[in-house]
Amino acid sequence: MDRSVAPMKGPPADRRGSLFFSRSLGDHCVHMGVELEGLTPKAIPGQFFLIRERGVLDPLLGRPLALVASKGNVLEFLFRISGRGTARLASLPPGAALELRGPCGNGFPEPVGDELVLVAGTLGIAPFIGISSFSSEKVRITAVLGVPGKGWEKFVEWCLERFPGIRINSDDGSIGRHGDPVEDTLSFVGQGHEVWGCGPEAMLRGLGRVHEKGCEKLLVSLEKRMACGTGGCLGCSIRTGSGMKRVCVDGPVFEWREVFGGAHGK
Amino acid sequence: MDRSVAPMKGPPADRRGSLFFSRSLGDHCVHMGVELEGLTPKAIPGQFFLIRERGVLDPLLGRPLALVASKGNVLEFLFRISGRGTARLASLPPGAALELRGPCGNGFPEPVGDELVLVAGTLGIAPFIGISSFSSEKVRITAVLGVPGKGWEKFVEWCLERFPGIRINSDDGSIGRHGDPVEDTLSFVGQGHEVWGCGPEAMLRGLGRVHEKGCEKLLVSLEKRMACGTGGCLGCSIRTGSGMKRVCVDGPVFEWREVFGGAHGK
Amino acid sequence: MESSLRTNVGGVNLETPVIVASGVWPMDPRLWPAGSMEGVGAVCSKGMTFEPREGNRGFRIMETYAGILNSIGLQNYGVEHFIAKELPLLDNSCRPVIVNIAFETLEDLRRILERLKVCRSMVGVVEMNVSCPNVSRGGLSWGVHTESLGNAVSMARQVWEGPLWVKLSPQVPSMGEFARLSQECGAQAVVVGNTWLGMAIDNDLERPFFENVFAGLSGPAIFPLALRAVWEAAGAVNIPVIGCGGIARPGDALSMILAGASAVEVGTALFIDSGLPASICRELEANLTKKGLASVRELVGRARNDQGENGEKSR
Amino acid sequence: MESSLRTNVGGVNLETPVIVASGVWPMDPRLWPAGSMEGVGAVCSKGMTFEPREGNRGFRIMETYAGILNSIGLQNYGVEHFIAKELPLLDNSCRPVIVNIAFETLEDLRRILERLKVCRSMVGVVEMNVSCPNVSRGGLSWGVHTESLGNAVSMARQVWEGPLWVKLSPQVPSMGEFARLSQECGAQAVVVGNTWLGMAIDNDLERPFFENVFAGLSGPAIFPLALRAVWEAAGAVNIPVIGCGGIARPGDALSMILAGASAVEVGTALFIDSGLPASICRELEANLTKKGLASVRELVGRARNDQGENGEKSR
Ligand SMILES: Cc1cc2nc3c(=O)[nH]c(=O)nc-3n(C[C@H](O)[C@H](O)[C@H](O)COP(=O)(O)OP(=O)(O)OC[C@H]3O[C@@H](n4cnc5c(N)ncnc54)[C@H](O)[C@@H]3O)c2cc1C
Ligand SMILES: Cc1cc2nc3c(=O)[nH]c(=O)nc-3n(C[C@H](O)[C@H](O)[C@H](O)COP(=O)(O)OP(=O)(O)OC[C@H]3O[C@@H](n4cnc5c(N)ncnc54)[C@H](O)[C@@H]3O)c2cc1C
Ligand SMILES: Cc1cc2nc3c(=O)[nH]c(=O)nc-3n(C[C@H](O)[C@H](O)[C@H](O)COP(=O)(O)O)c2cc1C
Ligand SMILES: Cc1cc2nc3c(=O)[nH]c(=O)nc-3n(C[C@H](O)[C@H](O)[C@H](O)COP(=O)(O)O)c2cc1C
Ligand code: FES
Ligand code: FES
Repeated sequence: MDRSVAPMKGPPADRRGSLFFSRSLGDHCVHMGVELEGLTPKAIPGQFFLIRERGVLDPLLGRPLALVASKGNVLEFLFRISGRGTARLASLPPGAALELRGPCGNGFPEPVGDELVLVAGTLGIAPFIGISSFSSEKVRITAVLGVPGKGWEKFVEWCLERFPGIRINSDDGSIGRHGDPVEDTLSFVGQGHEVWGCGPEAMLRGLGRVHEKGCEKLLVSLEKRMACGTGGCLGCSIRTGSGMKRVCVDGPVFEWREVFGGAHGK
Repeated sequence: MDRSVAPMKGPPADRRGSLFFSRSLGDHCVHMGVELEGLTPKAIPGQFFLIRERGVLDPLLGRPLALVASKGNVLEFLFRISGRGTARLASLPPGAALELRGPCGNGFPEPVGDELVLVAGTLGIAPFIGISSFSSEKVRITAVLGVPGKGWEKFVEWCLERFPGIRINSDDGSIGRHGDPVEDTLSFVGQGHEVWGCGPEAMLRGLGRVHEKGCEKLLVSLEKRMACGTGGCLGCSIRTGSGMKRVCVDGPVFEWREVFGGAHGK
Repeated sequence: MESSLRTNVGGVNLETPVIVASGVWPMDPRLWPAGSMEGVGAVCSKGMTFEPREGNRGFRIMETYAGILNSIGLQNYGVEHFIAKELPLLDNSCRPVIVNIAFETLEDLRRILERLKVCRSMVGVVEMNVSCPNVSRGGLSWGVHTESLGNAVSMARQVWEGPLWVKLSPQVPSMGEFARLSQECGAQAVVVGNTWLGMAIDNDLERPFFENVFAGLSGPAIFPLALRAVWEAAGAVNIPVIGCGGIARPGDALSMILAGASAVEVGTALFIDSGLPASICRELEANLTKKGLASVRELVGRARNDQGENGEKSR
Repeated sequence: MESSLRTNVGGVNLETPVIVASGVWPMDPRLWPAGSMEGVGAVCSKGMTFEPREGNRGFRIMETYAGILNSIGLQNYGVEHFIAKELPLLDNSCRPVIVNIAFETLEDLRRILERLKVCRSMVGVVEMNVSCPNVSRGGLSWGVHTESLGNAVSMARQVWEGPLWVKLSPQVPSMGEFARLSQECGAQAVVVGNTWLGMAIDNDLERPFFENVFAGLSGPAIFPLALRAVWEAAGAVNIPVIGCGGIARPGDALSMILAGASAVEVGTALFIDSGLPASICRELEANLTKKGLASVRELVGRARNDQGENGEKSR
């Protein structure tokens, strides 16, 4: 994922692919590569694809997964096995026929300042992986991760390889610091830090407290059930301070204040 | 498939398996191996399995395929790509999760005499492959095959390896004799020959003419759409001289006279 | 200790609330796949008519998206053969036999029930299939008009003193109304429901795929529709509702029960998973344990309460 | 030479008989996935009400077996915004715009149509969605009672002089009767049909998954049901029938047309295959070539003839 290339901001397209590799990162988590037929689309961090098995109509819908990296014509993803569709994806052998719609969504814009803090709840790390390339440039990145704890060692190791200095927090204290990533973030952020968050809704809501620490810019990437991924079905609508928005095309990246700030609720 | 072992005649069971190998035999035809979890069931030639992909509900039903061979815990099948389910089966990579119900049906009984003639229309050869082992014993086997012609070379080659003396007939004359397998069979059969047929219904019906040549015993293996494979849904019922029969449990092997002989029609 | 899955539904005791639906599993227990009867509380027999029927010609089964269409045409050997040959075999399975009956005239219905009286002890329940055509109404199904449904159920109630269930047709203007009517006419439970009217076209031959044009849709595809029908029926009657239609995974059976079904029937899913009844029982038991409940009867209709598990108002 | 797929349906000319159904594709053509509009003859707009609506809270989409349940709740910005912002964008797409409208009262219906008159030239067709609740009948859908359906269609016909289609609810006792009624009240075509009423339960929370309890089932699962409904409607009316429901593969659209549909609408399948309209067109063209026919109009209803392709009596 090369930020120097002009990001593709046109509408997504349906693409044929096949499973290239699939590696378990512990019990609940898979690192997957998908080989595309045809041209590899340009995408920016935070954009996502709807991924489904080609040729079957049950499971039916594509599962939204953030793009992690793209090497040649292989797109990489990272996902948690959380239900029927992801369990099935995790069980497929290499060569299995897939279908991808994307790249969808707005993705993260270039950071405004030069101090970027990435806060991830478990798989929320996915859209941030591609951002690591910034570190070699003017932007200084601090990554913060929260995991439940036991059973997540392999996943944490994988994240550490990508973000060598990543701050690890675990609920049970078995890996890294005992505590949650929001508290950890609050312990060091301040004016001049731009904060991006991705993870469970409760975590993202809590992240709002960085405003009190003087952080002005706080962006969050949201998750909502999706059908079309193209802004048509209104299945992913949320109420925001500026009216109804669709996570798939108006997001998934929003200003924290827009979605959690007002009385409108989400 | 070892005829010396007492055939399993109990009801079929549902078994988990995975695709072990899949080899194309030309454009329309696949030789497939399925590795079973658990004990390998004993089965006799003519018995079949309902095969489906595990974990998806569309396509839904198992496809009935005759057992071709069984080596260790790998069951082998031979199938023609004829519709959505078989096209999908043909496209799966090794390791794909499968589900098998079987062994279903009655299978072929021991031949009464010692001259056995097997007449196959294309993939109708499948249930006969396991019978080749007879040739080393007292039963002399003559196999007759009919194929459309061009495009079937690889399939014919495969059959020749299993039945070195097989009589090849093709509709377009491009492989073997120009003509159909029934005519070819009529050209040499006579009293004392037991004839078994498997293939398209028109071919099986025509095969009845071997009776005029003095063949007494003529068995045919029928194909009907199936849902349960266990005699419950009555989806595979046929009208016979002895009342309604279910191809899945009363067959698929029937006396020719029972199904084509009377005025009842099939 | 009593098994937590034991229950009593519409006049019959069941070891588990999982019933094999009519027309999908062989009548001869010797043909039951190994292990497939584990967890099964009762078995419905194939729809039986007074006279033997050969069933429909042409194709009888067609796969659809996550479902199947069937047009079997009630192939069966008639009531005499059923009583002499099939019922005793089913009775040997040590489970209540739910005798599914079909009829084109009220007279047929009466005659079948009269004959079943002679083997009353082997008949767990009579399940009236009211999706079959009413000959006196031009072949429209008995179950889609209040008048014909009422007549049939009332007549059955007069003749048959044992447990009586009505298996409703989904092709009704209001599931609640037809369930209530069945109750008023004497049904002890309603089965909700049967197959959903669909069709297929043979594009090559340019004609309907099935001889009878229409056919019945069953299987996973219809589950959300059947669940809605169960919800409606359970809100309308006091007698038990038996959920049927599209159950394909253990959670589906649980959903039906939470929606108000006292038991479930599984059909099409057995074509691909003969172990489903056992899996459903395991799921139900695990659910009871998780909630600290003693009997599956306490799960019935829990999703209908105004209060969610956490005391919040239901959404 | 005229394109073989060109047709005229219910008052509007279409380059192809493939229409994007209401509520599935963005109103802003800039969001249309690359190539997805190839083969599309017309686009339905999202159901629009007089006042803006935020739609339902809670979950709005749930995957079912080969289908989805939706409970969007007619989120839209109301008729004024539609006319000012959305209609002009859709109109730019160079295809007839089928304006899908929903209403809770007859007064709403009248007001929407009056407003649409001001932009008559951009409105290809008004498609009445009669599955929405009729407030004066306790929230039951307009489309499931003859009286309310008749009133609504008659009123619309009086106010709106342009092409008028009625998109029927599948929750009717008889598809034929309701299609005929629509024709009698002035509809120029009937769309058969909308989503099928289903539901889902959240087993963990022990309550209905959707805030509104029931939700609409769409997608491949319902195709056999929708095809049957099309067959029934096409047998009952002289106006064109537009087939809608579960079309997932090109052959499905062909089946609908052979069963009597003059055009088809595709919805849910676009969520997984934006190239479906183009594939359908290729299939139709290939079919015409194979049969030596000049126009897709000649395919309409061919499976209804008594004679099969080979001159045999239909089964
Ligand atoms: C923009 C976006 C990016 C995402 N990126 C990632 C990622 O990189 N890695 C990752 O592990 N997860 C990611 N998720 C969440 C992921 O999409 C869900 O975990 C997944 O869809 C669950 O599917 P399932 O088959 O396991 O669950 P099931 O319960 O079987 O799914 C049923 C339906 O609900 C939907 N659904 C269920 N949970 C979610 C959820 N949390 N968010 C959205 N849809 C859901 C499914 O897509 C499906 O349509 C992302 C979600 C969004 C919206
Ligand atoms: C006992 C038995 C043994 C068989 N053995 C073999 C074999 O060894 N090799 C082989 O190539 N074929 C065999 N067949 C035929 C094979 O089952 C069909 O070709 C296959 O089911 C077609 O599936 P499809 O998905 O390609 O077609 P689709 O048209 O997609 O199938 C739709 C439905 O119709 C059924 N169906 C379609 N054609 C047939 C048919 N001819 N027979 C039965 N069901 C059908 C399918 O099983 C499925 O349920 C056998 C059939 C039977 C009954
Ligand atoms: C092949 C087949 C045959 C059936 N025969 C009958 C029958 O004889 N009587 C009856 O009441 N229902 C019959 N049914 C309906 C089933 O009992 C059941 O109600 C329906 O299939 C819906 O449940 P399912 O989706 O779990 O299959 C039949 C269904 C199938 C698929
Ligand atoms: C998310 C979603 C939103 C829909 N919104 C509308 C709508 O606003 N108005 C309407 O008439 N139909 C609406 N429909 C119904 C579709 O237009 C279509 O009639 C139905 O989904 C059946 O077709 P399908 O199976 O091809 O999707 C909606 C369907 C879906 C899935
Ligand atoms: S997923 Fe359809 S509008 Fe967002
Ligand atoms: S396939 Fe069900 S009875 Fe034969």
